[in-house]
Amino acid sequence: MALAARGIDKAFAGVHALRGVDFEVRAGEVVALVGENGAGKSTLLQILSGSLAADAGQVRVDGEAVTFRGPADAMARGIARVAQEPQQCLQLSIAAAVFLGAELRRGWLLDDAAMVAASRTLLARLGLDVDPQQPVGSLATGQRQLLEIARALRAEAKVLILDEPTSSLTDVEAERLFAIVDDLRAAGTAIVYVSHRLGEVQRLADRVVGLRDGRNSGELARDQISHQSIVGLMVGREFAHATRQPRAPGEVLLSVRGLVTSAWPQARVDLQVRAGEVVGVAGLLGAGRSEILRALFGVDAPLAGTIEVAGQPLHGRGPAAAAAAGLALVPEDRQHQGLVLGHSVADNLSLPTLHRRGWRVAPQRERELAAHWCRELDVRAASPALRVGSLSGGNQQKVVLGKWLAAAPRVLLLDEPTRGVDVGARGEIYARLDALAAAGLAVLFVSSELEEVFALADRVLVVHQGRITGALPRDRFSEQTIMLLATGQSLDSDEVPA
Amino acid sequence: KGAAAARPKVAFVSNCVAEFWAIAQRGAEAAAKEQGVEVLVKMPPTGTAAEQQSILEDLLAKGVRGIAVSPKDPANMGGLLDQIAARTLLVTHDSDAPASKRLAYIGMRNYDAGRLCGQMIREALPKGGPIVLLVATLDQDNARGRRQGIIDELLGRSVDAARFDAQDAALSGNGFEIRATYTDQFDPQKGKAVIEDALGRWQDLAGVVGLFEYEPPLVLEAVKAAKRLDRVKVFGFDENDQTLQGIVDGEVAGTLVQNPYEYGYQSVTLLARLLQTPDEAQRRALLPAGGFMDIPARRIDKSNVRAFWDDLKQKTGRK
Amino acid sequence: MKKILGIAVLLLVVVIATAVLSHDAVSGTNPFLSAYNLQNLCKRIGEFGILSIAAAFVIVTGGIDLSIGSVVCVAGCILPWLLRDLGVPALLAVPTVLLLTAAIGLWHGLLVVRLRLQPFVVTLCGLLLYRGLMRAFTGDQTMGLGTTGEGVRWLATGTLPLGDGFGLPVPLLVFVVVAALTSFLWRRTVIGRHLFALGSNREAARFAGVATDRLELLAYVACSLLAGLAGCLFVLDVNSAQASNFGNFYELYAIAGAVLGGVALRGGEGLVLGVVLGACLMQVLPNTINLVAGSNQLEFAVVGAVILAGAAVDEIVRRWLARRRPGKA
Amino acid sequence: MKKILGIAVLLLVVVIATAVLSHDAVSGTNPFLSAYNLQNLCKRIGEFGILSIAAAFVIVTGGIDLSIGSVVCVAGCILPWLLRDLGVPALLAVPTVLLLTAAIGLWHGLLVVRLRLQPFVVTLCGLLLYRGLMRAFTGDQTMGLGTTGEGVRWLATGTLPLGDGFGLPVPLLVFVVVAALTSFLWRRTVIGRHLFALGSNREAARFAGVATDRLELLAYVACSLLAGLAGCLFVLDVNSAQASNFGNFYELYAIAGAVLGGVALRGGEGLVLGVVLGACLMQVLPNTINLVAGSNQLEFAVVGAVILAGAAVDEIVRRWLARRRPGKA
Ligand SMILES: Nc1ncnc2c1ncn2[C@@H]1O[C@H](COP(=O)(O)OP(=O)(O)OP(=O)(O)O)[C@@H](O)[C@H]1O
Ligand SMILES: Nc1ncnc2c1ncn2[C@@H]1O[C@H](COP(=O)(O)OP(=O)(O)OP(=O)(O)O)[C@@H](O)[C@H]1O
Ligand SMILES: [Mg+2]
Ligand SMILES: [Mg+2]
Repeated sequence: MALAARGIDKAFAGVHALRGVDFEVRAGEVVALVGENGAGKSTLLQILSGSLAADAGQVRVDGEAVTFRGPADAMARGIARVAQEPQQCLQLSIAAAVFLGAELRRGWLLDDAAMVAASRTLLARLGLDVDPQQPVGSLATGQRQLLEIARALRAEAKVLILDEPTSSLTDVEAERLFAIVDDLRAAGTAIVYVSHRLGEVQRLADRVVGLRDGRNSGELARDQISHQSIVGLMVGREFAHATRQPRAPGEVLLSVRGLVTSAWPQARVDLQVRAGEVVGVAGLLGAGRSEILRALFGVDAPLAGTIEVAGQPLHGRGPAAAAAAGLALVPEDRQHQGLVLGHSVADNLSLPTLHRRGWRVAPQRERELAAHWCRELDVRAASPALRVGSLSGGNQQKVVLGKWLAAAPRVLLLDEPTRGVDVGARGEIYARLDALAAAGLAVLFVSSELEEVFALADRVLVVHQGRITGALPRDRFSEQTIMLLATGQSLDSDEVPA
Repeated sequence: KGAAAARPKVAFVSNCVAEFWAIAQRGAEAAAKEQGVEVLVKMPPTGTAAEQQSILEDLLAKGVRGIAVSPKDPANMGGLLDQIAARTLLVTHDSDAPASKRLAYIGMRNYDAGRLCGQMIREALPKGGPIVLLVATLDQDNARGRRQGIIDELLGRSVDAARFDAQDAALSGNGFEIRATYTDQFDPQKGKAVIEDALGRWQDLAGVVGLFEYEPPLVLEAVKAAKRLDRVKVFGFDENDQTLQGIVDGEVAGTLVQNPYEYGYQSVTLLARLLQTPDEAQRRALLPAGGFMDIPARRIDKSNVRAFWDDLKQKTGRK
Repeated sequence: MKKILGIAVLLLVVVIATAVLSHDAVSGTNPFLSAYNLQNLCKRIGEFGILSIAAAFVIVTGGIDLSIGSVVCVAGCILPWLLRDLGVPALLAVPTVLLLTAAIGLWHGLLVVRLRLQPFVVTLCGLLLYRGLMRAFTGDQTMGLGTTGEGVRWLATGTLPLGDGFGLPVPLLVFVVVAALTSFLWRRTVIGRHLFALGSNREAARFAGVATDRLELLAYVACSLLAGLAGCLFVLDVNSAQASNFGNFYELYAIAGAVLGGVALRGGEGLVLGVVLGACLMQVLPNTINLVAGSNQLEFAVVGAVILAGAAVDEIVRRWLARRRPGKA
Repeated sequence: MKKILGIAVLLLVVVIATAVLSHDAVSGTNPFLSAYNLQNLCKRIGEFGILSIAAAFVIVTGGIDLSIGSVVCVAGCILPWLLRDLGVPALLAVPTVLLLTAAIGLWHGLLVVRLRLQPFVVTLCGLLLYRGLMRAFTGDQTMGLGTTGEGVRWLATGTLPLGDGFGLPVPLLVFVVVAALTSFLWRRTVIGRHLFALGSNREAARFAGVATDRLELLAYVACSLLAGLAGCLFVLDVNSAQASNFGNFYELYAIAGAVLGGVALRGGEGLVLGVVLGACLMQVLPNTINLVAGSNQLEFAVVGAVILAGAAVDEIVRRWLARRRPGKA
């Protein structure tokens, strides 16, 4: 037995996150840990990897009881973790970051050349083609997630803990990761895997362990694993799939002509989104999907192009002007861009709409707003007065969504809107977006999960190297077509204009 | 421009930035004009020995023909002063460095000025009483000399310029008691604050002395605000307008003035004339006897304040 | 509130200690508690308190203003010049100075917001620049009102009599008004909320449609404006400003007061009440020393030691509390 | 490298301008380029450069040390006391002072690392505390070696003759050695890599198993130790230290030198070469003013303005470059 935990208890101020949880993983086994947002998965993994001390309970490595005083202790025992919200040294070079804490050296000296070469190989294995001498800060969110995985692989750990490693990855990168996980399993590594993409769990897991409200909720052996059984483990009940509401696109709400972003100065972007239309944007990691949304919302000044909202050109620069014009952006990086982590859930929810009710803050209205959206989106927080940073990843994501839904925008831009959100809540979000679209909202969303694109979109735009290489109506959705377009190959048949 | 470049350059260096030195600058510039030399006036912005050293080194690099300096720390700056003396003409003013190779010292003796101030206090307070002293800092020779002069005179001690009483030493005798010496580190707000606090602490204070130019007005303000002008006498050093006005109005008992204008004027005149005199023997004759040109401190009180003030205004061109 | 408990207790301890230590058993009087002393103390708290609020305005945005002392110097040199040398009436002169210092703040803000220069660099240069300019401007002469301007000096030296020989110093009243307005702005208005969001996470605030640039500008303007106001009070109080050292180091006192009062240097955190307490402590300590000790030689050492001890005790108590009241709902 | 291009160009411009402006057409001499002046300049660069490296050590960890000037004061007061008053031999006295200042750094580090106090607060208190203690310790008397200690003063005033009347001042050599060692430590060793990781993101470094506490301690010790070393050189050079002002404001010069040289205040970024250039600029500017202007009244103003202009131009150029050479092919 590689790693085992018995009776783990952990309480935070106001929240009892884990109550007597047992968990174990053996060498050469992939165990998936599933549970709703806030069930305690990340907390458990943090305890297993020495980043957090348990209040009670015991952790054993290879049968031997251990007490970790810090992540370094766990690492020394061969336990490596890819965190759900990785902390990274943005100023370090990629190679330095990959080898941080385990630098290659020649005598007293750092062996930078070796580290660059080794990290280049590692990253290539994950399909990340970047110069390892560049700073980490130059990477996009998904690329940073790959870097984190590379770090864990570099450690050649006996126990590899992956906490939602694919939440910002597209299917292509995810598939590469699965192949690597298969290899590691074959080589005898114990792997703990957390994901809200249940397809991945089915694909990878030898065993599924469920957590519900901080308690063990059961276990599934390889042959018991199915979508239904996993969901049952998580929520203990079955929920119906929302049916798409029929709707007819109305006037053009968002119209973009000749948009040029600074990351892709050679590419021109033209697109339109109508009222009542949900448009998905697909593409490979780093294709420039986020860049387009950022430029539309005025976060990065575009080099050229016009943006019209409901026929009116966007006046002024910056997100404040865009928000005033009725745009809203749910960014992909909730920790840095989506939330003021140190402020309360309520403050975060009201931030974009605060100024609409005059120059004074109205605490009563704020409380009502917070209560409303916490309920609507099923945010699992003991109170809206809690620091949003203390919420679990998925619940944080719901707050980011909620604060912009509360703003009642005309055009909603979403970048990975359900990143880390559990299946149940995800279904409800889909249903809500569907209803909003039916009521005349225009939605443009980026998603790395094709499943999500297929579930939501009326139309898909595929992006490759900053360019829109194709637009597919709902009846032409297919994985192959999108992959072709996403890798820059043209379709044989006639293209549908954006 | 060409003529200016051709005129020999001499430098006048102070030990800090102060109004006092602004007056000295006037004197130095007046003398430079008369003597046909160019004078560079330099003041160490935060008044440290290190700054003064940089300034002196840069002046040497610049090739000035003579330097008049008020050495920040005469006891320890001997090496630098000798280095300067070896390269150019060197005189000291305001504060002397007798052990160095300087040609002359132009100024007064602070200890003597302190004793003069002490006499003035004794006359104003024949029965003695508790006294508080306010000084910018105690780590300058002039500050120490003045303070010690006052203390020694009040306590009726013998003349000994080398004596030093610690800042918080209990000092009394001869009817006088030195309750405290406060420093304000050149911050007027702090200066006023400590005197306010002293007035609050001791109801029986008989006199307060401000030893630096900007301090007597602060003391006056504080005493006035406490409505104790009738019981607390104010004494001071130097010729701040408000100090002088206070003497005119009978609110300040008196002040001891140095003559910064003369410091500047005499220093530059001496340097210029040395430069213009090629003959070694004649040069020596220009130097004051014993290397000390006494610009004595003067006591200004109600009797002579008008005449002094008018003269000062005329010299400095101020209204 | 927990944040300012430590400083409140520390202040109380110092005040009680001073009252006890300064008690004169012989005459039975207590210099510290005398109306005269309290009045002086209140005046200084008012003057320096405004500076601490000024500093806090920029600190809550995650910036810093090292030029506060030099802006005090600007106000201290320009106001007497306007009043005495130009004969501008006081009602015009004070607003002119405030306008000038606000312009300085605007300039800082523009450099920070538009050019994205580091606040530390911008205001460090300001520290050097304005003092240097004032030295040239005044020709190193001491600036003061002389014996003129008795009227306007009421702003700094006047009191509102409360009977019993005690009067509320005008600077304290000004400070109370400034503090109350600031507290209202921070806690009750959208601007305040946005200011704190910006200080906690500028990127997230921008993504939420907050006009971060304009707010940051506002913070720098408010800071310099208040520093200018305090500068006016200082020079009207002491009636003597020498460009080379007027207001020297005041930025550090101001920042210390704010930080002592629980304003976090990383931004996004702070209570006006805490700043008020911090400013009080910074002024009570020297008063203590002057009333108790034989000289004020150890003043800096004592202030430094007490602040440090305060911060340390605060931290230790907070940890102890956290350990005693763990998790459970 | 791009980071330090701006400062390098600025330094070059100032040096050339000074050489041209200070040229004396009548005598045909050039005071700026004279061996005597260059020697003095190099000496000051050496002394202040060590301070900037000291400041940089803490800044790259994301901290700040405001007590540098006061630590200089401690060294400046204690060294003469050991040498002159106690008669300790120089070979023992200098290491003793360094040990003492290193202990101060350790104390700072422990407060920051163990108690998690803000570096700004800890070192601000240090600034007040150590200077205050030194004032009491020296009784406000000036400390110096008088005419003794000629031997040990060679460390600060000595030169290694290079011929042509020019000698390399020993402080410059000390600085070069310190800079080379620091550069080696930062760029070539694991300690340096971890130091920068810690400054970049302390949590990330900790999760990666970096001994962040020990490293942060090390940075504070290195900072105060180097400040102590510079303090020794300063006092041996000017041979006179007044506790009330020796080293006053030097922390700001030191930090300005480091920041000018591209060390980012948020931590995790910096090149020793940049710090060296920054320190050079900070010393050349006053020299320029002394050699070119008739008075040094505007010294601070010019230094402030040039640093600001430098930072602004640097930023503008960097943006312009970024626009010309955009992201992807
Ligand atoms: N540092 C913290 N302080 C306070 N509460 C915390 C902290 N970290 C986690 N929690 C709480 O513990 C509970 C479990 O959180 P955890 O992050 O383990 O959930 P999770 O299962 O990983 O959820 P998700 O799927 O959303 O990532 C949540 O209620 C969360 O609010
Ligand atoms: N802040 C940034 N600084 C520098 N380069 C960036 C930054 N953000 C993105 N990029 C670059 O722009 C490219 C496009 O990134 P973008 O985030 O738009 O891609 P994406 O398709 O949304 O991928 P992801 O799913 O990883 O976010 C990336 O390859 C990245 O290198
Ligand atoms: Mg989680
Ligand atoms: Mg993206």
